[in-house]
Amino acid sequence: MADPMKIRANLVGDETEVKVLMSHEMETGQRKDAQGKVIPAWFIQNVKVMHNDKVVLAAQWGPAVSKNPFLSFKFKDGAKGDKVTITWVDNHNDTRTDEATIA
Amino acid sequence: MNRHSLFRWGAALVGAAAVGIALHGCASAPADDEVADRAAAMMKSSFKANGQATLARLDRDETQRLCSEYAGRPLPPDIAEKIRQANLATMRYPADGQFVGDWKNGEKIAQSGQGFQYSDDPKSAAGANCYACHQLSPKELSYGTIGPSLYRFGKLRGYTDETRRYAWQKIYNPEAFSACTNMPRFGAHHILTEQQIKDVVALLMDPASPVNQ
Amino acid sequence: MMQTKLHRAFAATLFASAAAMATIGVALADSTSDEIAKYREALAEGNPAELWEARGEEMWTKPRGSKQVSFKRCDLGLGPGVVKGAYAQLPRYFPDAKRVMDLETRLVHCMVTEQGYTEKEATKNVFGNGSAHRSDLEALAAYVVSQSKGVAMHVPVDEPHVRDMYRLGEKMFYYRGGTHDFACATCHGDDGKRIRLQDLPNLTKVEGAQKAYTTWPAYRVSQGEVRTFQWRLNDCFRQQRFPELIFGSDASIALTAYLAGRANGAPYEGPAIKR
Amino acid sequence: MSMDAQRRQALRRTGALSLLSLVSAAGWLSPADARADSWNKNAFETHSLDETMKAFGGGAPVPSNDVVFFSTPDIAENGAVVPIGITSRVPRTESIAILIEKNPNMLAAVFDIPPGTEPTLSTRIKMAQTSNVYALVKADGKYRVASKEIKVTLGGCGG
Repeated sequence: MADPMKIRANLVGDETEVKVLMSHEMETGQRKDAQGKVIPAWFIQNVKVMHNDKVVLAAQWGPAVSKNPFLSFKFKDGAKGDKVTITWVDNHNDTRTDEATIA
Repeated sequence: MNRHSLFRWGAALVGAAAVGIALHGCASAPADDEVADRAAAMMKSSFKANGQATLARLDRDETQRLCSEYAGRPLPPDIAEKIRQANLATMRYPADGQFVGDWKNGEKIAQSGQGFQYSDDPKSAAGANCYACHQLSPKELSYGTIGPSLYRFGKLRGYTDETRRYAWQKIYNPEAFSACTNMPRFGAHHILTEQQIKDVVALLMDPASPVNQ
Repeated sequence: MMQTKLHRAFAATLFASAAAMATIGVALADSTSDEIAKYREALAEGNPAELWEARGEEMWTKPRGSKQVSFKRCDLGLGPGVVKGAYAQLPRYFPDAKRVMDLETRLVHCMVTEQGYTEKEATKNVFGNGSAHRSDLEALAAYVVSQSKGVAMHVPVDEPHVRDMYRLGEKMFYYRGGTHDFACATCHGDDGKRIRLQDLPNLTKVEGAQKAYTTWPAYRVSQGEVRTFQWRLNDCFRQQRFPELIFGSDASIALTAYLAGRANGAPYEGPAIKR
Repeated sequence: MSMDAQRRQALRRTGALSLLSLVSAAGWLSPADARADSWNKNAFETHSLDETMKAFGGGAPVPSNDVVFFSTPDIAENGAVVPIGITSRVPRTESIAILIEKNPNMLAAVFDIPPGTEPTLSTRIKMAQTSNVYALVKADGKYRVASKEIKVTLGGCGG
């Protein structure tokens, strides 16, 4: 199973700043191994960020997003103690959901 | 020499003096030579052969031994001269007397850092990685500063036989000019082939080379 | 003799014109280094080394090995299980092993003596390669070093065993060999130099050693892995065209003792994020 | 044929899938709904801005000073990780996409920006070589674009 994400959600003024690091190979499908065999593509395709029950960001990614992806953005109406939940799904249909509390 | 490099030389001398004080500051410390010998023996047992990089790579020739010994402090003039003479004796020249090859190939050699590492295929050609230490073509922003800029090498010095010969020699065995230089002995140590050295000379000396634009 | 003198006189004039040209080189380089600084600043905003730290922390507390014990009895020099500030005082001499050890060799020692791993098991994957071959040691190291953030380096260089290793490490630093005549000092013995666009710390000076040593281990973006100081030395020697430095060997610890000792006084700042 | 597979095929047949419909397709209710079939395969296999716009079902984007790169260096020390920050000052921004001209596939990422989320984000992408990078913004159904060149350099000992 995939490793947990590292999520930070901090209230800055009236906005919640979310920073997340995900553990993923993000293999492009363009690289070859030592034997010259193509390493198959393996990458996160969808990311969804929820604040309580509301989607605050939805993303589609290609394999050009860097290994161990980083993402940072801000949304309004968050309050200290609220939950921010992040889910990713990769092209192997592997998925991971983690949450953080707004601080 | 400009002010900038004078300053650097000054700093290097101060640094060397500081190392000297540190070494002699401790009265009970073992003699320097003894530490050096033990370090060399320790290295032999701390490395393992991997592919083309065998343990023989740890064996030093006289130049390497002297340059290790005098590193971090001023090189005595007689030792420097000894090193230069020994390396001058290794100098070989192209069989056909032609120093200049193909600059385009020279540029590729100057860009490549491959060769002689245990991770490299011993069958593929080695590069010289000139850009790691020198500025050459202004198009390449990613260049190092361990060595001087070679931008407009030929244009500044003139496209003469003497300069072509100098460029060849400097690549073949730079220890023949400046003892304990940081630059590898690309010819004397068979890192580059005769043709490859000609191609790098062309990168420096061909008026059409991007280096001379 | 005549020939040499001629060479030298000629070389001197060539060098003078090269120095004149260097001014142009410097101007070009300034905007490049500004942009590289911007690049590094943007990277510092999020360091994937945190993912390794989290995994390492879990491993530190979980029962492991055939004896199913955690690292709670592993003594990194400050007492059993003490992690806080431990990295800032390594390498040090450990009487129980009768050896000067750095963090990585000490972790292996604990895995073998406390947890029941064989030496071979404990060192089978010291440098990880992707999620299929990830290294427990790199994760453990990332966690342990993260607990020394802000702690001033204080390697016990006056302790006789460490002092001896320090002096041997210093000699190694200047040891020129191999096909390319490289020593550590070739690239790390002068101020203000860079290889390609990467600044080269002058490790012969305290400031240089401090800046370099306190930022390892680091997440290397070129590899997508956290790399330890053992890896840093191993890969430097590969590029020096030397044979392969053996993990945890005396030479690796001597050189680490030299560089860590020179970094004394500076706050530890790793794990960093690097190219 | 499963529902998912049918839907994928339907998406493929329509070809020109608008970003708007994607946003609704991406309107998951729970994490379990975050399925990969809301991934615009056509758009991620394009090789030019024209093709990408076609896959998005949009017209040619208009260059705009209201789409701004921030914390995005002109030179990347390593192409494997290139930091990209994009902010849109275009009112009612619905989505932000990152495109890299000289990558094997042009589209790197698309972010849907619901109301209440600031149209500002930063992430990191891979670049195969020095290239133009586009920040593509959709607002009120129209596309705007900004571009900048990022140089990818060789580093270290080169081996």
